[in-house]
Amino acid sequence: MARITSLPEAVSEVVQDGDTVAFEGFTHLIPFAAGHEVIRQGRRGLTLVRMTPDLIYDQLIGAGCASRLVFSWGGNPGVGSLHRFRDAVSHDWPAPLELEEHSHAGMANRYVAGASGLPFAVLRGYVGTDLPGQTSNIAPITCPFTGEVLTAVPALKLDSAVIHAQRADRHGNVQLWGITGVQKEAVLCATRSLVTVEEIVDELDPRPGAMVLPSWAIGYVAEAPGGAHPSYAQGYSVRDNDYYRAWDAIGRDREEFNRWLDSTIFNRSPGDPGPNPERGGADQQNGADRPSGADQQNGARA
Amino acid sequence: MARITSLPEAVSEVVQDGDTVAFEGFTHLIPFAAGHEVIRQGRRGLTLVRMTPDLIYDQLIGAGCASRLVFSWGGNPGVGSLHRFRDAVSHDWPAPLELEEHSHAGMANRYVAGASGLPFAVLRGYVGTDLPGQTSNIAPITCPFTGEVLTAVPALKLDSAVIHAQRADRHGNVQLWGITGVQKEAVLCATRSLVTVEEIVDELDPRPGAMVLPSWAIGYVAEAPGGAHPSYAQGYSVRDNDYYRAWDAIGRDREEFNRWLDSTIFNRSPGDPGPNPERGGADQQNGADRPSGADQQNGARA
Amino acid sequence: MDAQPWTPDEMMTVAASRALRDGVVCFVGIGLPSTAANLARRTHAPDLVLVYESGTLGAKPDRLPLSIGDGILADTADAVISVPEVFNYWLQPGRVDVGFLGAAQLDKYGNVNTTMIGDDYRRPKVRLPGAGGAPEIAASCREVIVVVRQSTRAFVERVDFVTSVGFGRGKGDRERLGLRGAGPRTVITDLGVLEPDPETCELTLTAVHPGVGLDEVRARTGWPLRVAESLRQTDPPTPTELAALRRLRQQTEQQE
Amino acid sequence: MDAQPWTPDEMMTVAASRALRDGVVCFVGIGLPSTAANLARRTHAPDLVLVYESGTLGAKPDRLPLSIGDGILADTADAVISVPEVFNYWLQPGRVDVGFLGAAQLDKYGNVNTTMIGDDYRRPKVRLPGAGGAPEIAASCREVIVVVRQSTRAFVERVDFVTSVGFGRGKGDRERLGLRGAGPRTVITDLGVLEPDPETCELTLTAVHPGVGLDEVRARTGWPLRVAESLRQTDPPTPTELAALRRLRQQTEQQE
Repeated sequence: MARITSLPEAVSEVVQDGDTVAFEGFTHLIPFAAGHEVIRQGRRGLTLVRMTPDLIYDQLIGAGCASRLVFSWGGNPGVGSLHRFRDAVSHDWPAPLELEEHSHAGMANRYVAGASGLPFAVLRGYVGTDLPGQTSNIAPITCPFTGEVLTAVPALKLDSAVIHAQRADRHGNVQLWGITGVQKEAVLCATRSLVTVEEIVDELDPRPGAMVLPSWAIGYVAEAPGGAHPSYAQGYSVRDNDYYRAWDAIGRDREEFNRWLDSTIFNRSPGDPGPNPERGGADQQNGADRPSGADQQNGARA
Repeated sequence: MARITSLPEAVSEVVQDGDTVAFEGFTHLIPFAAGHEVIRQGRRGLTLVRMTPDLIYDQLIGAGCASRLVFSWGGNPGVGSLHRFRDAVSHDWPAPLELEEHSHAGMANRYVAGASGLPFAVLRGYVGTDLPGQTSNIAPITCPFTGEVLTAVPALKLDSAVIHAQRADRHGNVQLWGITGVQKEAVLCATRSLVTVEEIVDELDPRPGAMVLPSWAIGYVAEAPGGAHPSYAQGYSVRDNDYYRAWDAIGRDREEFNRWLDSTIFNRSPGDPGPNPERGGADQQNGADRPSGADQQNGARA
Repeated sequence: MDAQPWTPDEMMTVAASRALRDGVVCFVGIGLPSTAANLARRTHAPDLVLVYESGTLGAKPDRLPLSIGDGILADTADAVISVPEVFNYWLQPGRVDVGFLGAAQLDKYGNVNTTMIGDDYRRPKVRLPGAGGAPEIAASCREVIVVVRQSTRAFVERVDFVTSVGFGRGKGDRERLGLRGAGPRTVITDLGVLEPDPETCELTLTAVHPGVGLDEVRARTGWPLRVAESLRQTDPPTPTELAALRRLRQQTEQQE
Repeated sequence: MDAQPWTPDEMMTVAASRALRDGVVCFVGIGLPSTAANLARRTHAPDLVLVYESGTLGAKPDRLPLSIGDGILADTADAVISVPEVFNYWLQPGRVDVGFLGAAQLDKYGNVNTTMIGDDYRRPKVRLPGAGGAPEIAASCREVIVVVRQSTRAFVERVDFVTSVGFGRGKGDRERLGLRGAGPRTVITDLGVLEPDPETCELTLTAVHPGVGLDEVRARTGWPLRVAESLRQTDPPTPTELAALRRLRQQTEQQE
């Protein structure tokens, strides 16, 4: 059964130094609040896994939490590049970042294999591209019935997975709807898992298009209203497009980025002695982490 | 785009002599009306595919439509055995029936592979059992990353698939809810497909737990109210348990079975010259095909 | 035995329900396993999680489902998923604690046959329904409970067809085959309870139900039955258990 | 060109939208492909089926989605499915007629690079976003349309990294690799249209947009460009097309 607790406590239990961890979300329901708490708690040496690493991964990478990235598309959707990611890849700043790169189809199937308790998945993919040359985690496999050669990728084995959802009930059953990406698979791939939710309710009334993750398949649930900001939570908030645009200038410059880290994640003034991982995240989840210029109107409950 | 037409026309277009065909449904939404129309039209030499062949397959086998069965569990759920199936296997009556036998997990994965356009699927299954000795369609496969040996099964390639659903709109988009089994996979495995529905509506309003199969993935849609009887269509009818129980006595005896065929499927009196495939099915779909003793109260719209 | 206010089948069902600890996740087949699991939910295990292979996770039916895909399972489940998902995401990775199996034949190493009786697969003496979910339930659940009425026809030295692997030909076979679950730790019959011997994995009688004699158990077993040194007697069904079981049956019949 | 009442990007978008026949199923990426596809739905192809990789089948947005996972896609779709399902059940088996790809680099055999610029993968000159859905879109869609602004930086003799296969090193390579779709049948730029030569599969200029000269196209191509004997001129955007495109953009900006 899932344990329901505070975000800082859940993050400290679920995400540990050196973990292979996925913060999943396909544009929708991205667990930003949990990612920020990971930065605040000073995690190091993470292998970050995700199909679509975006701003939260740029922030984790820039803050020095990550040493490796396993992914299929890394960008600021609708805006451009991730500059902290580029800086780490091209200039080892703030730390070298090793890459393992796949296609979406490959990553999606790696999640499926992990969720299924299989060591690998089979797909029609990668053939003729230069991707197999960059990793040993893409291999040919022959159909034992037809002799056809296809592609195998290994299952994702995650130490931890973090997702955001709309709601949980008091037993820790989680309900999410709208675009649900690979969130279920991410949780099922992981030894430890955390679901942050917009709210905890008495009963999960059925909704069209909703999936339910049962409590017994989840490690921790933490209430984090607005925890997907600047992404959105369908039925609760809309995407804060200004944040994504404003991030481009912040992410582009190391000093700008450090100022952003200090002021919005560590919540300290210049000259403050250093990170204070114990300072809780709960009071910072309601838009306090937005870059300057963000439209304060967004993120409101729809 | 799906073509919307009558049940007899749709069946004659979709299910052809010698087809490998699945009439899927996991206790719920079993396409009985379409199966009866197949008997009426006198199809021969079918390879019947299904995870849970039940009464409709017993009827198709007894009527001489099938020469092969690919399956994982064949019985009268909650009642006992399928006697027409047993008679065909043990005494070649009315014709020999070749068997290919799998586990549920194996069959489900064969559907998944077929729907995915892959030649095979991988699972942890069958190991140590006598099932691999009975078919060449179960083979070991080695993980190229870990060396672990798992089991492969070939994709199901269906000529035709028939399912029943609650509703379609006038474009041929199909909506089904409740227990949906492997119905989507069956349709996606097949070259030709038919979905019979309780009703055709102007708009498919979203419903909790509903899946939609888009019109462009379906061949034919035919309205067949009560077309799942004696199984049920959640939101429309309840299971006619008396029919299942009454079937035991009918299926047990060749002459009883033939009388049932004549009276309820071919709708002819003793001495009638023979099958009349042109006699439509529409007027026979509302409980006219029930065995004697069945409770006429069941099958009512909930 | 006739003097007892319960039937052997009721004793068997109650014993099976007791084998389910509260809070565990249980893969339930229709018939006696479903009855036992729903009885457990109504007595000592209100938080038992029922998974049916039709794709219902956490079903909470208020009567016995009439089939594995009864509408009441979907109506009361925490989640309804596709059949491929129930096998691939939930059963296969070992997320299910307890699997229930029935058997037409069971041998002394807990192997189960639900495929066919006879020595020629192509021309069976009795054709049975087949494997269903059983082979992978037997392989992947953390442990398996077999529930079967005891008779020399059912309890055989070696099954005619291995549909689901128990302990194969003895100790170490599951590990050699790479089967991950612990296998059939408990066989519950209308006469008593059998458990695998820790050294040999041979099924050994560890408990008899009230009023059942050892001779009767031996006479209804198709191999020379070993009996545990510390043979227990099953506690008789409590009035609460019996009442709950009968109410469940009654509610179910009224529904039909 | 400045005298024309449309921009080169508008011409490119209109040309891309025209390449989509009504009723086909189209796998749409965000940005220009999404604009072109939604323009087509508003003009000549109302029954175009839009599939977004976020798992929305048959989305009918009334403004341009701002990301591949915009809520409006889920709200207006015929079906919302998981990301594994969109790739496995819908793209991989060849159910999608047309796939759209963008490119940071495109070579004369239609191979696409969206991974990195430079000659050392570990130390790239420019790190790009990566593959996303492109490799399998390029492999599995019945045909592919590439939309890209023409420049010598983008149009190179050979891409630095093959993210998605066009025609490999020439005719027959797709078949040798077992790729099932027909590959990039159409490359639409801000200057004109390129199509593979039937004999060699080398991208050949088959149309120029109104007001564009051949010299300009050659100057903005990083290989010696072949020109079709029957070079066509693209029809200019109709007032209807332009109005629809601008309205779409405007609605989108108002939404933000």
